[in-house]
Amino acid sequence: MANLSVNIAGVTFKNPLITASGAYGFGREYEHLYPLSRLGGISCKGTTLHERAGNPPPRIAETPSGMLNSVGLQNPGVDVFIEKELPYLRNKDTVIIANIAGHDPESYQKTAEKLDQTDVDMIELNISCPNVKEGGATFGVSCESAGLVTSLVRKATSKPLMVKLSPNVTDIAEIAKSVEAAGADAVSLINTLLGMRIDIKTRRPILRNNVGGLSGPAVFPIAVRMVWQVANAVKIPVVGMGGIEKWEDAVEMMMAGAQAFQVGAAMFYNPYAPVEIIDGIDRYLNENGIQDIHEIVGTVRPW
Amino acid sequence: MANLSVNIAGVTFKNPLITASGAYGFGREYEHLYPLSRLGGISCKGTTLHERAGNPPPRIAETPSGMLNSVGLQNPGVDVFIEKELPYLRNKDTVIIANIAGHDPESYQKTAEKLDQTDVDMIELNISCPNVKEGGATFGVSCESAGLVTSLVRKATSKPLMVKLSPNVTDIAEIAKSVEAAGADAVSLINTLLGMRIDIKTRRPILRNNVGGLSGPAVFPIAVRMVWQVANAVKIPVVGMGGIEKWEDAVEMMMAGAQAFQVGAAMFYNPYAPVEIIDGIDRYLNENGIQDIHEIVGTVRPW
Amino acid sequence: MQNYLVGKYPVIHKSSLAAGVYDYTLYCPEVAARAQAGQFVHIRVDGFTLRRPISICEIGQETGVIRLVFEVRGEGTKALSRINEGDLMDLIAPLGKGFSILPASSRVIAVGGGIGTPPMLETIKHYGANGAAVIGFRSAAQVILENDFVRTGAQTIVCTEDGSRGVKGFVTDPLRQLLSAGKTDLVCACGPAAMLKAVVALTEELGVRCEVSLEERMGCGVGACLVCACKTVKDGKEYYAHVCQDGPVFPAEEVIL
Amino acid sequence: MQNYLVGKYPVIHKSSLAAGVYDYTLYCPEVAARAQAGQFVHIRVDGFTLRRPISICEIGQETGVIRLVFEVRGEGTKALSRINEGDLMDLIAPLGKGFSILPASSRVIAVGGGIGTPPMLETIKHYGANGAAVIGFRSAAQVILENDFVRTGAQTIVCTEDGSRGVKGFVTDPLRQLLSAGKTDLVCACGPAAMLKAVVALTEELGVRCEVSLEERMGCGVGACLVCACKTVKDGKEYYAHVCQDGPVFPAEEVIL
Ligand SMILES: Cc1cc2nc3c(=O)[nH]c(=O)nc-3n(C[C@H](O)[C@H](O)[C@H](O)COP(=O)(O)OP(=O)(O)OC[C@H]3O[C@@H](n4cnc5c(N)ncnc54)[C@H](O)[C@@H]3O)c2cc1C
Ligand SMILES: Cc1cc2nc3c(=O)[nH]c(=O)nc-3n(C[C@H](O)[C@H](O)[C@H](O)COP(=O)(O)OP(=O)(O)OC[C@H]3O[C@@H](n4cnc5c(N)ncnc54)[C@H](O)[C@@H]3O)c2cc1C
Ligand SMILES: Cc1cc2nc3c(=O)[nH]c(=O)nc-3n(C[C@H](O)[C@H](O)[C@H](O)COP(=O)(O)O)c2cc1C
Ligand SMILES: Cc1cc2nc3c(=O)[nH]c(=O)nc-3n(C[C@H](O)[C@H](O)[C@H](O)COP(=O)(O)O)c2cc1C
Ligand code: FES
Ligand code: FES
Repeated sequence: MANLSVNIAGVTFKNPLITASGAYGFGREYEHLYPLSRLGGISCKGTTLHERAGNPPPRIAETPSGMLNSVGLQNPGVDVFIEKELPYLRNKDTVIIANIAGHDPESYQKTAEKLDQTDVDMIELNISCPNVKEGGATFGVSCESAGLVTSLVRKATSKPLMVKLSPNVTDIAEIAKSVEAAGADAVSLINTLLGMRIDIKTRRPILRNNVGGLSGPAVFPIAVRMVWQVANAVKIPVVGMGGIEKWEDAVEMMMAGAQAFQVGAAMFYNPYAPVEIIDGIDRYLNENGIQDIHEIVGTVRPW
Repeated sequence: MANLSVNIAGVTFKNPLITASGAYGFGREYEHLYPLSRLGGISCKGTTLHERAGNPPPRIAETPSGMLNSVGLQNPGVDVFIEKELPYLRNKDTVIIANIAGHDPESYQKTAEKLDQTDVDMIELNISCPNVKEGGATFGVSCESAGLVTSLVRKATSKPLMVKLSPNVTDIAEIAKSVEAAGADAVSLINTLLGMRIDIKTRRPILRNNVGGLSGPAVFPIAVRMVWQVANAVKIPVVGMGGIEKWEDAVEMMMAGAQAFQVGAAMFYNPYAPVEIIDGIDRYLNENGIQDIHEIVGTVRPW
Repeated sequence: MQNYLVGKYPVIHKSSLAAGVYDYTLYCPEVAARAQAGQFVHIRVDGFTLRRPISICEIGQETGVIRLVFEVRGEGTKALSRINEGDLMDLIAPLGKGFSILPASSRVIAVGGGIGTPPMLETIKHYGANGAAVIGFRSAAQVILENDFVRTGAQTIVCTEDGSRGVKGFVTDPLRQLLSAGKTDLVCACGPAAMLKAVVALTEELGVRCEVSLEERMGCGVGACLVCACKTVKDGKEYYAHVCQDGPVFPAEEVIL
Repeated sequence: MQNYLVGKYPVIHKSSLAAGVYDYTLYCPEVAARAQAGQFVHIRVDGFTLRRPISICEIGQETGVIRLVFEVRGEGTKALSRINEGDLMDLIAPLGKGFSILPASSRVIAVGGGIGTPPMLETIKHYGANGAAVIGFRSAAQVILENDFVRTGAQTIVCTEDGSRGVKGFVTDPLRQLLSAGKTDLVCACGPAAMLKAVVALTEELGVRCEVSLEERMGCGVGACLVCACKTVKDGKEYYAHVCQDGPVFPAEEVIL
C-alpha cells in the first residue's frame, strides 16, 4: 500500500484530496454516501465576520465544460460557523480548513482572531472571491494588498495559514511570493476566473450579479500552468485546484507541483468524485510501484 | 433581409465574421468548401519581419472544450506574405487583415511600414502571443509597453490599426484604454490564455514548448466578460473572439459589445463553422425582425 | 437528514405527450420507495457540466418506477430527450421537500400551469375524489396529462388561454369558483411565476392554505453549494432559502414572488 | 489543390481484430473515389475539441467504401470505438499525401509496425504478387490483418518481438533479406519511430528508395493551422513541414527521425 498522506504547513492530511470551499458545504449533504473520514480535508464554505445574505439569484450559469457562480459568500458569519459547523465536523476524522473572506483588512483579521481560539486545523485566506465587491478579490490582485492582508492575518493567528490566490492576474507567481514573504505557510490556487454569460433572448446577463466565477474542467489547463509557475517560485507548499474531475487530473496537478489538491465543481455532476479520485490515485500508485505520493509531486520535467 | 455589414475603423465588412489569425491560414484550404467571399474578413496568420521556423512539435494539446497551441508564429516573413499571399487573397472579395508580431518595437514598426505600401485593408497588431518569448506577450501585459508599441506602429502606417489584447492580465480594460490613447482604431480580444498539460505517463509537458495558448469554447465566458468590460471602457470598436462556435455565441458576443467577431478553434472540428454562423445570424435577425446587425451590438442590459 | 441516491436507472417507457414534451418511466425501486409528491430528480446530461432538475410526475411504489415529464427548453433537455428505452438515466434522487401530505379525506386542489403540471399528478392522486385539479395551458396543442388527472378521480378542469380547449382563460377563475364552493384544506401549485403569484394572492385573499413549488438554477441539487437561492420570509425576516433543499415546495406565505 | 470532403458516413461493418483494435467499414463513395493509399481521415469525436487522424486501411472504389483500423489509445479513440453499425462517422477525408504509386509491375515492399500496419494494406494491394509485406507486432495477440495481406497476393512475413508468432524479432531482419534477394523499387513504411528509424537506415545503407508515414498531433488536419509540424530537410535546408498536408508520407531522405 502506498503512502497517501501529506503534510502541509504542519498539518497531516491522510490523503491529498480536499473538498473545495463553497462546493461541498460542510459535508453534511454527502455523508450518507461515504464517511467524511475518507477525505484528506474539507475546506469549509467561505465565512465572514458577520452574516452575509449572498447575491440575488440566478447565481449559476452553465458554460462549455464549466460553470459560473456568483453565490457571493452567503454565510451565517464566523460565530455561527464556530458554534454549529465546527463541532459537527470535529469528530469526522478529517482535516478542517476554515476559509475566510472579508471586506477590509480588519474584518479578515478579526475573523482570524476568532478562529485562532478554536480547533480548526488550518485557515485558508480567500483574497480572491470575484463575486462580491467586498469579497477580497481586490486584495488578491496586487502584491502589496495581498501581502498586507496576509501579514495582518498572520499576526492574528498562530494557525497554519494558507492563502488562496486569484487567477485573474498578470503574474500569479509574484503574488505568491509576496504572500510567502508576508508569512503564509502555504498557498492554494486557483480561485475562479471572472466570466460572464448573456441570455440572448432577454439580452440580460444570466447571473443576477452580471459576472461570476468560472470553474470546472474548462479552467484545468490554466490551473495546471499557474500551479507549475507558483511551485517554481515559492518554497511553501502549493495546494492545486481548478477543474479536477478525475484521478488523472489530480496526478497531473501534483506533477505540476501541488502537494495536495482541491475538488469543487466536479462534485456537482459526480457526488462520488472525491472517493473515486482517491481510489484512483491509490490504484495508480500501487500499479506503478510508487511507495509514497510525495514521489510524484513536482516531477514534471519541462522540455 | 437584414443588413449584416459593419464598418470598423473605416473598413466595411460585408458581415461581422472574421476568421481568426492562425486558425485558418489564408483560406486556401477551405476555399473549395465555400467561396471566401462569404466571409466578412480574414485575419491572416501572424507575420513577422523575418521568417520564423516556429516551435518544435508537439504544438497542440487537447483540453476540456478547448485546446492549447504553441505554434510559435511559424511564418515565412512579411515579404513573402506580401508577395505570395496578398495577391492570392486580394481578388477573393473579403477584407484582408494582416496580423503582425515582433520581438521588439522596431520589428513591429518595420513590418507595419512594409504593409503600409500594400493593399491590406487593416493591420491587427498582436501584442499578446503567449507562445514565443519574442511574441509580444510581454508588450501586451503592461499599459506602458502596449501603448508604446501601438504608437510606434501608428506612426509607421496610415492603415486602420486594430490592437489584439492579451487576456493574461489583471485589468484588460486599462490596457485597452492605453492602446486607444496611443492611436489604435480598434481593439480585438481575446488572444489565448496561457495553459499547460502534462502527460502523466511520461511526466513531460505535452507541448514541447511546455506551455501554450488556450482557446476554444472553454474560454468563451472569459472572453464575453472581457469584451463587455473593454466595450464599456473605450470608444473605439471592439472585435470579440474566444470560443465562438455557433451563431448564438456570436450574437452573445455582439450583445456584450463586439461590433464584429472572430472564429478560430471551432473551425478545426467544424470547417463549415464560418458559413453556418453567418447563416444563423442572418436567420436570427430576420426571424426577430431586426433590420440591422448594429441594433444588437452592446445591447446587454446589466442588472 | 439526506437520503437521496445516486445511480443509473433504465428507461422502461418513453413517449411524447405534445410537441417537445417527453414522458419517461424509469425503473428505480429504491428511488420510488422513498420519493414523495413534489420532490425532484437531478439528471446528468452527457457533455454538460450541470445536471438538470426535473420534478417527479408519478411514483409507482409497487412497480418500482417513477415517471418524469419534461419539455425541451434548451440544449440540455434536448440531449436528455434523445435518451431511449433501454438506455440508462443518471439520477440524484429523490431530492427536496415535496408538498404536505394531508389525510386522504382532505379537500385539496392542485393547480398546474404548463410544464409545471406534471408534479401535480402524484400530488393529487392521494386524495382521490376529494381532490380537484385545475391545469392551464396556452392552447389545446400544449395540453398534457388530462386523462391521467381524470383517472385519479379528481375533478379535472382544463383551461387554455385561447379557449381552444376547456375553459378559456387562466387557472385562477376556475380556482376561485372551486374555493368559493366549499372549504378547501390545501391548494398546491406549480407553474410560471405569474400564475403562482395570482394563485398565492387568491388563496391569501380567501384565507386558504397554499403551497407552491419554485424553480431556480441549480448546481449540486442537494443543499451544499448555495446557488439555488430564492428569497423567502420567515418570522418577519427576509433570507435566501435554497430551492433544492428547503424547497422546491414552500408555504405560500414564506415566498416572495 | 484541396479536394477533401466533410461529411457524415454510415458504418456498415464493425468488428474487433485484437484486444482494443477496431475495424470499421464506412459507406462513402465520394471519399472512396478520390482516396489513395497512405492518406488519412480526420474523425470528429462527440465531446472532444480535436478530431482524430486515422489512416485509410483499404479503399473499395467499386463498392464505395473505406476501411479504418484503429487502436484504443486514449479517451478519444475509446469514444470512437463505441460507434456502432448503422451510426454515422463525421469525417474530413481524404487528407494528406499518400505513398507513391509505381507501375503495378514494380517490386515494392510494405513494412508495418503494430498499429502502423493498416495503411500498408491498401498500399501493397496495387502490386499483387510483386509486392511483399513485413509486418511486426509485440506478440501473437497483437497480430492483425495477416490474412488480408496474404489475400493481396503479396508475400507476407509476420514478425513478433517475442517470437510467439511468425519470425522472432524486428521487421528489419526479414526486410534486409528481402532487399538482398533482388532489386526493390520502393519500400513503404509506417510504424513506431524506432522502427522507421531502423528501416530508413537500412534502405539508405542499401540504396533503396523508401517512403515513411509520420504521425503528429493535429488541429485542422488540412494545412491551415500549422500545428502538425515535423522537422524535414529539403535542398539541404531544415524546415518544419506539416504532416497533414506535406505528409503523412514523406520521402525517407527528407525526414529527421
Ligand atoms: C425543482 C425543479 C423542478 C422542475 N421540474 C420540471 C419538470 O418536471 N418538467 C420540466 O419540463 N421542467 C422542469 N423544471 C425546469 C427544468 O429544470 C429546465 O427546463 C431545464 O433545466 C432547462 O435545461 P436546458 O438545458 O434545456 O436549458 P438551458 O437554458 O440550456 O439550461 C442552462 C442552465 O440553466 C438551467 N435552467 C434553465 N431553465 C431553468 C429552469 N426553469 N429551472 C431551473 N434551471 C433552469 C439549466 O438547468 C442549466 O443549468 C424544473 C426545475 C426545477 C428547479
Ligand atoms: C496521419 C495519422 C494516421 C494515423 N493512423 C492511425 C491508424 O490507422 N490507426 C490507429 O490506431 N492510429 C492511427 N494514428 C494515431 C491516432 O491518431 C492516435 O492514436 C489517436 O489520435 C489517439 O487519440 P486518443 O483520443 O485515443 O488519445 P489521447 O491521448 O487522449 O489524445 C489526445 C490528443 O492527442 C492526439 N494524439 C495522441 N496520440 C497521437 C498520435 N500517435 N498521433 C497523432 N495524434 C495523437 C489526439 O489526436 C488528440 O488530439 C494516426 C495518426 C496520424 C497522425
Ligand atoms: C458554487 C461555488 C462556491 C464557491 N465558494 C467559494 C468560497 O466561498 N470561498 C472560496 O475560497 N472559494 C469558493 N469557490 C471556489 C472553489 O473553492 C474553487 O477555487 C474553484 O471552484 C475551482 O475549483 P473547481 O474547478 O474544482 O470547482 C466556490 C466555487 C463554487 C463553484
Ligand atoms: C493554432 C492557432 C494559432 C494561432 N496563431 C495566432 C497568430 O498567429 N496570431 C494571433 O494574433 N493569434 C493567433 N491565435 C489566436 C486566435 O487568433 C484567437 O485569438 C484565439 O484562438 C481565440 O479564439 P478561438 O477560441 O475561437 O480559437 C492562434 C490560435 C490558434 C488556435
Ligand atoms: S443547488 Fe446547491 S444548494 Fe441548491
Ligand atoms: S493539422 Fe493544421 S496544419 Fe496540419
